[in-house]
Amino acid sequence: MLHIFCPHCGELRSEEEFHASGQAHIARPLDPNSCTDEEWGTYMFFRDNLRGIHHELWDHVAGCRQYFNVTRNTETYEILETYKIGEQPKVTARENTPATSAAVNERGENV
Amino acid sequence: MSQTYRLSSGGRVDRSKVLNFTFNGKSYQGYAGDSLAAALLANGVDIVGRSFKYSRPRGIIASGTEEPNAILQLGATEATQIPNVRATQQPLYSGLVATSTNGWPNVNTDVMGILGKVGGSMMPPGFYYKTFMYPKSFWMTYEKYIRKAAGLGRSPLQNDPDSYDYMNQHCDVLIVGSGPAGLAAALAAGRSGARVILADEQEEFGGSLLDTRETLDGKPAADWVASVIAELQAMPEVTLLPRATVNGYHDHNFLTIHERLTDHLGDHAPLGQVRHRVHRVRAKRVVLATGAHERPLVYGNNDVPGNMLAGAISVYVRRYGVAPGRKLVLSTNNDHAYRAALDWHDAGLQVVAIADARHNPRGSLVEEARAKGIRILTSSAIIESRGTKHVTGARVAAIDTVAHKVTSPGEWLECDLIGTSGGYSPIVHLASHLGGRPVWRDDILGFVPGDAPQKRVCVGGINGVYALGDALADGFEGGVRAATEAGFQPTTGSLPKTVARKEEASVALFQVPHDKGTARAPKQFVDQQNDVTAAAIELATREGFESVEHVKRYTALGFGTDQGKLGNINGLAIAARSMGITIPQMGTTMFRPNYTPVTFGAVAGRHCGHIFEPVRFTALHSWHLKNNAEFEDVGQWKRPWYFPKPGEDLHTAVERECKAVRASVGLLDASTLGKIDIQGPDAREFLNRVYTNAWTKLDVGKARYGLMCKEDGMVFDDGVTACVADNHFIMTTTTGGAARVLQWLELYHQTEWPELKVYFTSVTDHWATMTLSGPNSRKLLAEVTDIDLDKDAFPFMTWKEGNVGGVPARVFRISFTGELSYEVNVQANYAMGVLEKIVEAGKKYNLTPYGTETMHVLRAEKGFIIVGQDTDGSMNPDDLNMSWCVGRNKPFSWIGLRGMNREDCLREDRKQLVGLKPVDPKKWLPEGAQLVNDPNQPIPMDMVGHVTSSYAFNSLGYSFAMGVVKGGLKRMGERVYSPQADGSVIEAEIVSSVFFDPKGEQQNV
Amino acid sequence: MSAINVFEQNPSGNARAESPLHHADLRSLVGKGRQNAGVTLREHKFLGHLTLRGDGHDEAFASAVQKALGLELPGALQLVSSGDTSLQWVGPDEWLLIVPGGQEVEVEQKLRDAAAGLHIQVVNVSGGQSLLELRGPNVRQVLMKSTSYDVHPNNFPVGKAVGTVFAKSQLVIRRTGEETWELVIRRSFSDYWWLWLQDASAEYGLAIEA
Amino acid sequence: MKRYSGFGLFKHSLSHHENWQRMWRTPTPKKVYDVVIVGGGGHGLATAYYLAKEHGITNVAVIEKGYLGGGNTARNTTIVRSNYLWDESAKLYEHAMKLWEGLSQDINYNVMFSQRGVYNLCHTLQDIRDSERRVNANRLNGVDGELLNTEQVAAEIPYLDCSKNTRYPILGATIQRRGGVARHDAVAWGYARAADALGVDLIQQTEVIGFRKENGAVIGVETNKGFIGAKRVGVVTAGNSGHMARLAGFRLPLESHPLQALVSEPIKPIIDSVIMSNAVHGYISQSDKGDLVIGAGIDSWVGYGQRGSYPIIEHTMQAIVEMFPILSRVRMNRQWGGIVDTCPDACPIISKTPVKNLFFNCGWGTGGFKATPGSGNVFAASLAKGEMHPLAAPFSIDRFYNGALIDEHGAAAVAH
Repeated sequence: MLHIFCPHCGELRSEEEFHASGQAHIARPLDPNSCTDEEWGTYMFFRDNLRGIHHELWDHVAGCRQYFNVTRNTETYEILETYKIGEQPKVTARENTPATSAAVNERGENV
Repeated sequence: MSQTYRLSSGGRVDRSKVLNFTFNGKSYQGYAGDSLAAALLANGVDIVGRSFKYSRPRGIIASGTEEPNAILQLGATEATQIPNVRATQQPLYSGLVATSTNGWPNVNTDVMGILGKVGGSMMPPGFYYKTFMYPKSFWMTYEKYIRKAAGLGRSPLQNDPDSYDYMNQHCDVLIVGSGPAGLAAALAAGRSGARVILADEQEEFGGSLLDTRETLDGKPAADWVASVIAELQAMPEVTLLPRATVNGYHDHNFLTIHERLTDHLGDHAPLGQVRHRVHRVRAKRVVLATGAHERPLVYGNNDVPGNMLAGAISVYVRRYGVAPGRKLVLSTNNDHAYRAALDWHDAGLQVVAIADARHNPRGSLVEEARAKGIRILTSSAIIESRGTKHVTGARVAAIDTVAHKVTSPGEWLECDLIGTSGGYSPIVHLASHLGGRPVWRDDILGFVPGDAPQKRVCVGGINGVYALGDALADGFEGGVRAATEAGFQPTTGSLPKTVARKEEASVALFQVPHDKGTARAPKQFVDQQNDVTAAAIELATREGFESVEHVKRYTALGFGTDQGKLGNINGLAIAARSMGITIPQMGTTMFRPNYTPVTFGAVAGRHCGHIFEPVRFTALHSWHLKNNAEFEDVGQWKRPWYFPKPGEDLHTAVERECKAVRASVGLLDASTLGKIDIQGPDAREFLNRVYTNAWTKLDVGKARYGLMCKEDGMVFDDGVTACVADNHFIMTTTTGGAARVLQWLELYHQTEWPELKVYFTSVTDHWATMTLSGPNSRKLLAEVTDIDLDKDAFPFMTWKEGNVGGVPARVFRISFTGELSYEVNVQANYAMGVLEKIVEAGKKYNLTPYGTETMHVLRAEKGFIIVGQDTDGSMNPDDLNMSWCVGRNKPFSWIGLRGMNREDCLREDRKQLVGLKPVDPKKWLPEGAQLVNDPNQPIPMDMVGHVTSSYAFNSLGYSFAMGVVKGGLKRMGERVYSPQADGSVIEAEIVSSVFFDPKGEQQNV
Repeated sequence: MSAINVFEQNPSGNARAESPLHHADLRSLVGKGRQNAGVTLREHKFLGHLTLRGDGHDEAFASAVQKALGLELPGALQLVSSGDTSLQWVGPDEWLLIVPGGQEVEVEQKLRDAAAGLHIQVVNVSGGQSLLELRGPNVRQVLMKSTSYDVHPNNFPVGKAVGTVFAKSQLVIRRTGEETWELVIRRSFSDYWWLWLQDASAEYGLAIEA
Repeated sequence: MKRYSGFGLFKHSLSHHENWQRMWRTPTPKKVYDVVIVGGGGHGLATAYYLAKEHGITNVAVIEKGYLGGGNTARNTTIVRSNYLWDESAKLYEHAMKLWEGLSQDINYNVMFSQRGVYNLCHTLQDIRDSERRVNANRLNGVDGELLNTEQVAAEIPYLDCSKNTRYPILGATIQRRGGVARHDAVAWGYARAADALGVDLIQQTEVIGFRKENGAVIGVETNKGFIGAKRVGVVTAGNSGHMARLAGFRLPLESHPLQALVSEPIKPIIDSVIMSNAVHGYISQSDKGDLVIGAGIDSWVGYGQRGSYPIIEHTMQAIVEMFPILSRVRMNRQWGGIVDTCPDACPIISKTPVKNLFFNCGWGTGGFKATPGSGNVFAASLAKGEMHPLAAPFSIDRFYNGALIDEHGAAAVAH
């Protein structure tokens, strides 16, 4: 069971309190009506589904009811950071972050 | 027979407490502190079961979790049966009833055993795959017989009288295992002030210290154990969990511990106590001090009862005061196993010989044995044992471990007990549950934990650190490290002094060579529970199963309840040798939870029976109960389905309820509908974006129906939203959709449109809603309210505030039945009082409570949809003939608009919602019936739609339905056909879905 | 008409009221539990529960709340109280305000007046919620059986309030004293919580106060 | 290939089983194949077998990064049924069902296909409506199915708690009597042995690390052991489809999630059919060895670790104990996880791709095992002809653009 740092509550909480809501940073097209069927289908359904570093959207349903982002390794399941909506990830796949680095300290703060 | 094999003294058992128990119907006695296995051995019980495939007699091999054979059925009553209990882990209690799980008519004379002897040679691994194929139809028959042989124990056939629960634990340091390393780690971590949990699967703490011949500070090791436990008990932040097996190591340092609270007391828990408890632990650091399992050597007939692990012999002698024989021959490749012979010798029993595979062993223990005059045969091993129901002899021969050959004819030694030791396998299961692959070490001939990202420390035997003094030091250091990493100050302390010994390396030996070769030698068992032999493993590799997983799956190696704790490494070694590769090249199979089996009930915890899942009730529930309601599950809610009067069934009750509403007035508890309070200057704009229709012009005081779609344009919820002030709306949702819709609104607000000033708060539970529906609803309501109900003052689709039954209420004039209706909303605390006043006033109007079924009928007559019943996630508003509810020209491209305009959504022949009127008004179309155009088409038929809602009763006097039909909206008046399972066909006319009062004259009065 | 509808929902006269745990008839259970029970349960019923939403990062909002309630706007996971009024952080833009029953509209109006011009939400949720007080030496064990949140005093000091999973649903746990805790429960789940708490506290003994 | 039979078994027993043939060769890869199948699981091996057997294309390689049948084939709960709601899926799965019914004889390998019946329990009135709809659709599609009432369910499934006082009382069930289970490993091994016998090269421990393209068309695969040329490439790599698509330069409308399962210790037979429940969310059958085989739910996040979260195991066990209270004292032996590629409409993708001559067969979600023969059969036909088989055509990637989804979510009961 994952242990997830809620950036609003400021604590690590058990996965049971959260709901995973898919890949993060998928913005709704600003002008849907000008999208082709292919563009609209891509927005709705096509996902990176990455092995490794993955940015995803979670909802702290049982806690503060806030959505936030998680950067997680989908192979080791390690969480490398969590950050609020509107913020950008510090850890990205390009940085070649070692799969075993611990990016959250005991208090769950990003380090 | 009374404990013939009990030694006259020694052991940790309480000889003053005699416990009676039965095994296979015979009565025996043991002592408090015995394991069931120890008590059976004390009574000279050799055969505890019959093997799975060959039905060979099997005896106890081990003393702990690794035992593959002594798998028994426990339980004195039907309801308290427990299948597959390992006798080595079951403490004896008074009145224990155990039986063998295989063997017919009994384990001593087993008919299947004869079959096993005859048919055994026909049952190589994979034989199932190669036969039973012909004739084609016969597999089910073959399978019936194969299944008869399946399984070990049996399930009880009555419900479990016991209960189970969870305890959520959080700690700084979880220590798994309380042997020397674990205890030292616990001391170090505990003294630092950290929150520590120490868990051990055994009845008492101490692990190997409970049976070791070693001393600590010159005193028995158990004395040190007692002093450590006393110190730990005095620490407020230390939790001690004996009888508690850490079974799973899950992500992010979440571990599960299976604690058996009462299994040592009886076959069911004393009243008021839970039988098992699962501790769900989140640990900052984990110290794995799980130790090592001794590995048996693989030689001919090594499964005959009386073949035991060397270490197990020491445990029985020293911990339980039981000698499982008289004359011992020991076969070993290492120093450590000599302890068994020394313990045996010290107990006054005869050590016939020790066969040591090494050329010239000179370690301290070896010399001690020599000094005691024990015969030691070097470069030798037991290559086969003899005996049918018990060991009668061991054939010891000289072997060449490198060439894997027998180099002398050897000799038969008379004995009744064989001890075997092929070295030690660190218990890396927990360390590997998260996929970290173990690493082979040639120096200790075992796998140790590989690197893993988990915050854990491995100490002692799991690291291949076996010498007592080293294990203590490794444990203490690990405890300090774990506590420090968890944020505590390091502690120091002195550890007890151990006796230093010279220990020599062991020699690699797994399968012992036999002069006949593997395939023709007496069976050399690798995995006794699954009857997997060395020959089977060789055969698997010969057939091309070269991956370790293939070998495992083809032979069933390690698939038993012991998950191969004894056999897996030997199996790997045999497969590797047979393919000419090394053990690390072969690799290990995956380790998965559980380490040892866990009771289903314990995994389920308290979440069963009446608290399996929350049941949600409205504020009026007790009134429904009093009025004899039958309930329907809608999501987690219990909603009144109908209110039968004596003698009524669903049909007659609903008919009566429907008539009452159409003729006078009915009462529905609508409190379960989701309600969301929406406030903010941008509330309207938000509604415009999430609903398909327009909200800009909805005046204060008015209400409007709205549809919600997902981005794909498919309808996912609906409801009425009222404007209660310029920036203030009350939204209603479907009963099942309430939470989903609120989450949906928050999702879009938080992630897409945070600039919109609007807030959402659920008020579902706050408002209780009573719907009065029917031509007399106005008259009735007028008697209990001060609101002006005049049709012009309070028209359809508006709402008013006022008092109802003396309580402030918001009353909405909206209708789901097509009748004049008022939805009365009051603060839920006051709902029951208001209800009773309405009911009292309603007597003269024959006010009739109705449930969801009547509500469904009445709304269907009006063609109103129920999302989830008339829709299925593939219906857009146009499909539902609800284009009137779609604002295609709204300035913002609301959720669903773009999806609705995709190519496939614009097809004209999509399934569309229509009314269906059976041509024979007495025939009823089942909900879910499929529709075709040509009832005479052979199967497979072309289906054009199906029935979504259907009711036998109608205010107009005929059965009617709603359904979806391809292109149905352009087929009004045409016929469709529904072929039924009984061969009949129901013919129906496609009609408008509004059956009743299409002009709305009943509701707009 | 104003932008927001503020609605007095309590009757002016004496109307019958039933709390969410009414059906459990707690009063009849007083004194029936074990002597020296490890857990004592009491329903604090008919209190005014208000959901307050606003921008927690906005100084103006915080001072409006301070002005209206005399309480400092609590930060994450904090619970502040004064007399019969308590204010609890629920989320970065959400608080739970509990006042004596009957004061809902008055307090709402005070908040709205103080926060005039700010975008806020105040919602009376009194009918949908109740407060269960659990007191005694074994409450911690009962909580440990029910939630995966860490209720050790190191992690859960007095004055903390946490929304979390509890058995198979969700609620808010508040610690108001050394051995005193409160659960904020939803009305429709109240029977489930009642059954759950009876079960979880059975081994320690459960006493009822009313 | 030496055919297997009871007589053969006896003959081998006389020679102490020392002369059994290898089940398949360990070939050295050729430079070019007519078809390269990426992925040596059940679907890939079946594809290779049908290419050789039905289309005469034997110059085929199956490239497997691990061992044959080691992915989801090795870790599923082996349920076989074809009672899907929508015409497109019902026809595809029924095609598979018909192949299952003669499979052991066809490939001369006993896959132990046991048609013991699959029940889907109904706990709500809407469950009943949905079940009625599905059973009727199945019947008219030529798929067997019945809807039973509570009394019939109680009579057919001993020990199932059919009483009224459970949290979600059982109101009925659908039964597909031709449904059942099969021995998962045997399916992979049987197809492998049969394909090998027809000349297919099975290349294990070889990982595809890229696709070589020329003018927008694939011409072979790069592997960790070198380049292998191919005229057509079929990718059948459940649990890795997204990654393979990425290597090929496009994305797919799917996500990969952990799906967990567990087994009890072996016990004497007590459950002789397959029982699934959507509302309480669990399903159970019992293997011929005696293990209760129990499927757990899917984790909601992307995960390639072949393991999921523990609460899912708890919820599943609660469901099983709720359905069968007598099993409370039985013990759970082992849990594990697979990786399922799930599409938004819970239906697979069998499709051409933006890369010419490169075909994908993926997205089976939790339902892949039961489709193995049918999936391989239609994929082989598509690869052989270069055009999608009619049963595969509706499962094109295009449906995620034009909206012609085949939404099995609503009706798939438990997603298995």
